[in-house]
Amino acid sequence: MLELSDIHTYYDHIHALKGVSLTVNEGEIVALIGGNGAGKTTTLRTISGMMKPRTGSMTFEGQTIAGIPAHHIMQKGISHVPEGRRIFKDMTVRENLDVGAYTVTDRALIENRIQEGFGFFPRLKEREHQLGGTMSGGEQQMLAIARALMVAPRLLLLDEPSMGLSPLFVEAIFDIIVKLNKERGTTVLLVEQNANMALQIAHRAYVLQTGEIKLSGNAADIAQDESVRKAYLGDE
Amino acid sequence: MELSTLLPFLANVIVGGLVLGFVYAIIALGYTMVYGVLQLINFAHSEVFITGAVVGFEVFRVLAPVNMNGYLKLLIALLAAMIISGLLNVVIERLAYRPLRNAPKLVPLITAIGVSLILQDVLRVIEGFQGRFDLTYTLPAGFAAKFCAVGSSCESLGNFLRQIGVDVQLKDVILVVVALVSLGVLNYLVNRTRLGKAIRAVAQDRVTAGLMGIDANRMISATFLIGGALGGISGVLFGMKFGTVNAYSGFDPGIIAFTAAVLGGIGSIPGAVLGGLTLGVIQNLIGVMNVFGGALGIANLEAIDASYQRIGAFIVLVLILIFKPTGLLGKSNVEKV
Amino acid sequence: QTTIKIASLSPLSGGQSDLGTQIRNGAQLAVNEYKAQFKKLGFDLVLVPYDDQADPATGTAAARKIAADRQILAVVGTLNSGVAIPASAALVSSKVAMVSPANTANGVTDRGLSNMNRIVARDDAQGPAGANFISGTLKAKKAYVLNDKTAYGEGLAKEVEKALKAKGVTVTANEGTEEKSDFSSIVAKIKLANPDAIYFGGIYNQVGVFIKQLREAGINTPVVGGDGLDSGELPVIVGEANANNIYFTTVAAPISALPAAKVFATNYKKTFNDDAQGFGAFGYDAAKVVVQGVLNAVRANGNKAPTRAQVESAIRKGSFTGLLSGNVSFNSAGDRKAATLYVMNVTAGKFKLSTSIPVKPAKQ
Amino acid sequence: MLEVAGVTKVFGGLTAVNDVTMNIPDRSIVSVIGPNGAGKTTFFNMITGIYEPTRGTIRLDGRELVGLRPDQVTEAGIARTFQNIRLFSTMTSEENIMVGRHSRLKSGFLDAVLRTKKFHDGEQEARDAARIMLDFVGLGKWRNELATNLPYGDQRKLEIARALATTPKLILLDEPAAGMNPRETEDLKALIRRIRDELGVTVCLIEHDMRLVMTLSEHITVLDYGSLIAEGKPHQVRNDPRVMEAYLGRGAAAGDYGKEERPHA
Amino acid sequence: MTAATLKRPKATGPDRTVLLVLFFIVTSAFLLLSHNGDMLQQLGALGNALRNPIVEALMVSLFLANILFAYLWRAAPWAKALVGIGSLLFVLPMAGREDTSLLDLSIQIMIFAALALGLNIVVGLAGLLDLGYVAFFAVGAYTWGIVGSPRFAEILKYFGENPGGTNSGTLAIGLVLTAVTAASMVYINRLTARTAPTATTAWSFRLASVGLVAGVILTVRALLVLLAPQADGVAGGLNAGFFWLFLALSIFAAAAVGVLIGLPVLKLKGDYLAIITLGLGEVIRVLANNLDLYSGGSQGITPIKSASVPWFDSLAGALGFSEDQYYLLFLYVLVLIMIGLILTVNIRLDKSRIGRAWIAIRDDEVAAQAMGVPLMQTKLIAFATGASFAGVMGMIFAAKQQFISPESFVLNQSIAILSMVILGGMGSFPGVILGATVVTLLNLRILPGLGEATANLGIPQQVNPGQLQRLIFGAILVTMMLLRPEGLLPNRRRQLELHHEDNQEDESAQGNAGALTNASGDVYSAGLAPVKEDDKAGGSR
Ligand SMILES: Nc1ncnc2c1ncn2[C@@H]1O[C@H](COP(=O)(O)OP(=O)(O)OP(=O)(O)O)[C@@H](O)[C@H]1O
Ligand SMILES: Nc1ncnc2c1ncn2[C@@H]1O[C@H](COP(=O)(O)OP(=O)(O)OP(=O)(O)O)[C@@H](O)[C@H]1O
Ligand SMILES: CC(C)C[C@H](N)C(=O)O
Ligand SMILES: [Mg+2]
Ligand SMILES: [Mg+2]
Repeated sequence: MLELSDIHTYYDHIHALKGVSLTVNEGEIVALIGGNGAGKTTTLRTISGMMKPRTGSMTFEGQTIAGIPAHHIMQKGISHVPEGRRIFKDMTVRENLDVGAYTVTDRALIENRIQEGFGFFPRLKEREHQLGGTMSGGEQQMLAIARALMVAPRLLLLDEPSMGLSPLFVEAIFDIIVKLNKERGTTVLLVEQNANMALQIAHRAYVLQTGEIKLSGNAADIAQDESVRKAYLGDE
Repeated sequence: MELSTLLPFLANVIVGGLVLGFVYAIIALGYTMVYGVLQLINFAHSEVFITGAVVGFEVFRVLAPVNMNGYLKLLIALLAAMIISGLLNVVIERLAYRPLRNAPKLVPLITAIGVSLILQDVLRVIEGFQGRFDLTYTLPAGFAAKFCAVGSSCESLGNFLRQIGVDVQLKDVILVVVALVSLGVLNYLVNRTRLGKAIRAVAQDRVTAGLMGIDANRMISATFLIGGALGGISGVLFGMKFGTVNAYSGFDPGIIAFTAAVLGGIGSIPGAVLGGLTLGVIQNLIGVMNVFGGALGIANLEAIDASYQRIGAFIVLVLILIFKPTGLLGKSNVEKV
Repeated sequence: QTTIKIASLSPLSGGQSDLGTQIRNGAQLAVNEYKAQFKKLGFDLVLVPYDDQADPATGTAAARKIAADRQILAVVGTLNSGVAIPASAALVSSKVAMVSPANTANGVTDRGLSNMNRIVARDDAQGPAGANFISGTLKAKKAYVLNDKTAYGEGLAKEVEKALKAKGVTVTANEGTEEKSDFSSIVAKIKLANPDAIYFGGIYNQVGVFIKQLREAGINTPVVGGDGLDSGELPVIVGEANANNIYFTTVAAPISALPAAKVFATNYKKTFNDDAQGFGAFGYDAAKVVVQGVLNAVRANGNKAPTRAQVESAIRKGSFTGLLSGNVSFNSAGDRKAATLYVMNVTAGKFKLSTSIPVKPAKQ
Repeated sequence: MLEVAGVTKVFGGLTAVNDVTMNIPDRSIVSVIGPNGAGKTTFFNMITGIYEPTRGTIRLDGRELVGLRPDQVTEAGIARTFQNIRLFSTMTSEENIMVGRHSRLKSGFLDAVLRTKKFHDGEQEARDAARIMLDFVGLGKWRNELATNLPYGDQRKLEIARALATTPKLILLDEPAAGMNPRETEDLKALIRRIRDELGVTVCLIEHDMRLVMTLSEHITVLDYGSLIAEGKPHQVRNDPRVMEAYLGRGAAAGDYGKEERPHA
Repeated sequence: MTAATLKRPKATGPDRTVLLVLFFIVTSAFLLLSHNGDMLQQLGALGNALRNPIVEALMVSLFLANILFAYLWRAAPWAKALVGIGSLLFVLPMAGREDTSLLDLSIQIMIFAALALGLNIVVGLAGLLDLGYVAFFAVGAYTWGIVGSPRFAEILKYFGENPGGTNSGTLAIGLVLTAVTAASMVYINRLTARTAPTATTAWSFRLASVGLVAGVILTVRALLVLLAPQADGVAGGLNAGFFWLFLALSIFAAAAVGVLIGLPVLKLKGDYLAIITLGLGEVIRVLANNLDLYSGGSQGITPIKSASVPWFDSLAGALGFSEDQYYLLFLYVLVLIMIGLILTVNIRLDKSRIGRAWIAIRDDEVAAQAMGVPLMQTKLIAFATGASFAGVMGMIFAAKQQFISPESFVLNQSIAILSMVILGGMGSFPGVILGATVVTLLNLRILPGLGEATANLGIPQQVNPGQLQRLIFGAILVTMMLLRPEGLLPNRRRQLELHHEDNQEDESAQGNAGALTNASGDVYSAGLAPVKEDDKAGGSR
């Protein structure tokens, strides 16, 4: 479904991705793990078109998407929950969801999905008319996820969805991911610091280190890998 | 002085201020739209709007000998001005602001000033080739007449106005109507349509808007188109109301209109309108302070004459902003830390 | 061939460039007229226009540049008294004579500079003339005075106010306004005050808009002004139908009244593809004074290029003829000895000479 | 040391913090936990003067803090970090920390213009402090790098270093471990201990990472819907049914948090 | 460290000592030549070519470029010193002796450079957009303009005729009131620095400030009345010896006005601040236009004295200057010294606790405050410092022009100064000076020169460059900003930031903006101030 090969991305002179190649197959949950500054966020940004790779090729369902503007990529069915949530601060919760459904034109469908989002995160319903910017960190995270689901994406890019969420919600989030994947067949590329849980729900995983893929394989295998356990899972 | 003369006087001053306020309001909307999406004080808007005035002038001039309904002429003038000012604004954005999207905020401010200077001379040269500097509108017959004059079909309304001492011309009424209609349309566009929502999303976070499938550049162009079209309308209204414009006459009303936008809460559409009306009325009231000073026998008030009109408005602005730091209708934009 | 330069100093860009350009163009025509004559004497006469943007600081800077170019012997300018005052001060030490086609403010010559001259009347003549007209011809008992808050307009309005009061006319107000478009509050006040006459010290494109709104509000009170109103654009702005009952004092005879002026107007139109206006004629006259002054100095110097000092005194001492506005000679302060003030009357958009008043500066 | 009594914060109709009372003893490490939107950050904002409490008092060593501006609170001895990192983006790491020294430097306008001894001493002191703090949090190599160029986790540490540079008595950390992997969280844990042990600074933190909270805290306060629902030692809180229900969720009962270490209490 | 980031760009490339000196000699020679009327007369055709205004403007520009190159190029220190000192202290004054317009131009450039440096503190460092900056310039100009001209005698006369019950007792009351209120303000300030401000402290502070203003007014009034009998003695204005006193006073007056204006408005954010300063700038201009007694209203004030420094005059005389040029040369030297001082103050402040605090609040107000930076105080210092530079330059401007009127202090001037700052490179001192030089050169020399040179070429007047100065200037402004958005000599900080963001942009121009960096604290964003009572920020009362 998604295929990156030899992608190089830069921030000014900082060479953030040094030839990343990875594949995400239809219906999979793929975890991308790695330490701080490894380039996980950059990878997702490159895929969704927030950043342009300097070299390398990138295809989604066979069509090349490298260098295409973000709004076109999104219209192909890729949704991105960005790092830092990036809620529209001066819009209410409902308006945020509405904008999330910009490419959907059917009012009834939009309303349906909003209700669905409220179902996932009841707190959002309570705060339907609160400004996004005044929501607490965790509440914003919920909103960001619900917003990305408004278009019923075929590929969902999640950048640390559990960040800032309370333990109860961390579990809920992972449940939702699994549910989406199982019931709707949504493909997920998941970046997580909470690698333990990520590897539990993922089918496959990649380990990124200073801009390069260091390891890839079955999630279960990766979870057992000695170096991974030491470096990312906090095992002594 | 008696109340019976002072009251109609006051009514006139306020009505005059309101009409003026509507002109400011529509100019202010052009600033506010652009500010809302790029946080840029579009200094070139004063020339975009004067371009509208020039277009209006040309339309009326060319159509003057044509025997045609005056309202139709006005409509043509408005449409032409909207199109030309709108497109001009889009082109300005494309050439002078878009390449600087990622530069510090003040950089496009300077190019805006540059564009403003360029346009001033360009307009002057264009009209100069025809030997014109001050452009005086030739309005359709009757526009300058009293509204609902004695003998007209709406005489009774006119009588009522005359009774309370309010003295308006047909063109003032037209102006207010056109302004209100434009406001209504704009409000619908921004608050009720997908386009409006997308523009607001782009205004807050271009990148994330892109992730939502919104083409930020198109939305920004659309905003400039709308803002420019409003500028075109305001230009024609301005020319129609005051009769004469030249290439340089956008600066002053531009500054005041931007002030109005700020007073109302910059970025807010109802705010711009409220700000425009407030400034219009306050300006006029300050302009007649000396009359009240005379009537009440307060010497210090008497010294405040029309030369204080403009700074009076600024002082009111200062006072209002001290108590409402984000303007009359500005969101209090509480930042969550 | 030695080059002799005459400079013009007036606003060529910005909101007053319309008037400033008239001065420059008028001066250009005068220079063109004399080119041949100078050529015969072995001189190349050229006009170098300088732009003061109607701003005193820019004007001073330009004046210093003029001072530095030794080929420039004299200056025609400026438009604005506010610029003339500092500019002439910057030129006085290098003895570059200035002949102003437009500056009426008293302060322009009151400082007694040896280089500053003007061919227009002073505001302390123009003001009383306007006041006389108001109290005498218009028989007004109550007048409303307005000004544009510039050195010129306010200075003139003050003179008018003083003269009106001396004549026992009630002056309801002397009010300043920088507003250029909306006069609704002032119109309302005038309606309330109901004066017999209005005086506005200002320039036509502001005053015109004011009169238009005044008339549209149904107030037909006579409006009187100064030389700032002397422009064919005035009735256009006011609207022909409304352009009634307007009077202004000016120092140049109306173009239509003089055959010479007619030629000038055609020439102007031909050369610049634009209509000549009052200040064009003034610029022409002022330049003529300068050029004749230079010519006199050349002759006195045995047909050799004169010094600036020679030109300065030739201008101050000489008497000049063949001008559109009559003959010119200056008193010791640089004021025109015998100027004529014309009172013009605008009726149905047409200018008509109402009266002409000979004026003499206090000093001779 | 810090005594918070009955603080309440109302936003429009919403009571974000409701009558919370809490004492932080000197040289302790305490935590505030609670579900998303419970009012934890708001609580911090009130202590540091960013919001003014609707009701209640806040005292630091007996001195009333309510009504002070944030900079005065800092001067009084409370420093903080932010949930969403807020570094000075056009400054280097070192400069960021030097700003932290602001309230401790006394050289004024004239000192700066005249380059008095006081000024030079102050600058030297600030630079030294910056170096010490950078080394303390292990960011020495980033000294001359623009703050925005640092990886996320390091930015969090830089924020801590900047806060420490104000020589606080108490430091408030808002989700310091967010965005860190378990390995990095371990390092952070050590850092926080050193802040208390080596610098003698009292620490109060908000965190959702229960491993960190349970192993580090000497005392935990739990908020839910703005109200205090439980407090006490980690094991008490962990086993409080209300906390489990509102916050920890199913997994918590199994007690898989803080297995490795017991808080030394 | 701060110093490191602000060091001038490392001069790289080959050593250009020889080139520099050569360039200096050649341009100096041309400058001296092209401004010497006598020589030009003798040179015939070459003289005429050199006299061409464009050529002349070019000569001046190239000559000034000397100083820029001396700054930028890698060259021996002695060469740099030679070029710097030689240009500024020798060649320029000598050329100016022949052509005072050069002195005038140089003074004007430096006045604008100082103004730009002052505005740079406010806008570039502290991130406060001030569109009314010219007001402080006006305050300085009028401070001296009023007392250093016949205006002063007029004012004294007026007060002599209208004492209105003022006597020496009033002076005493005024002085006491001033002292008491000032002291209590200091005291309250001290108090609230330690404890929470209460309604009482807030109101008593306000009361005290009103008292202070009243006290100052009373004192000044009393002084004027008491001095009234001396009116005849100062018919032409105060003795020029007071120039120095007023040089100091103009600094304080402008700074005080800065604080007065700043106190109520500095709470506002971003463009709210911009428009309110714009308004207050207009207020000051209109007041100058209306308070005829003090300011001469629209007629302005003239003639204004300059300082008289006998030994300097004799020095100037010895150097061959004519008497009427003495004051220009004097002001030239004075402004040179001033700009040196201002630059030093700037650099020193920037590399200090205060400079860091400015940049901190520009980057993120909330975080800065949380780090112990008092917002109001820090902003006020920026405002007052910027204002004081403008004040002193206003005074020099008044002395140079010998005439001031409200027209010189219009909004457009503020905008022009802002464009100098940004064109040169916000936050960069050499950049800002260069920006001021370029804009002033363009406006006073190059564009007018273009107009003059083309005046007689038969170009239709509508498109004659002389009348298209705005267009040309605007086009240059736009082009330069598009080509170098970071400014001509960018601040390293800014440059890093900008390039940083630049590179993230995918070239399809799909907006991804600087928003990618967590630039949460953009100073120019619209207001963030809490308004509702219940979410008032702690510091707001
Ligand atoms: N906005 C930026 N500007 C400059 N460099 C950046 C920026 N964002 C990230 N980088 C750099 O790019 C590299 C990769 O960063 P990235 O954010 O992709 O890492 P990450 O794996 O998501 O880390 P984290 O776990 O901290 O989120 C890092 O070295 C980082 O310093
Ligand atoms: N300025 C504000 N205006 C309105 N509501 C606010 C404001 N600030 C916070 N809130 C609300 O108050 C509640 C408490 O917010 P707070 O940020 O303190 O939560 P938190 O405990 O820090 O949550 P999290 O763990 O998700 O960061 C939230 O529901 C939030 O939406
Ligand atoms: C009418 C104006 C354009 C000129 C005026 N007479 C002056 O002295 O300034
Ligand atoms: Mg990341
Ligand atoms: Mg929080």
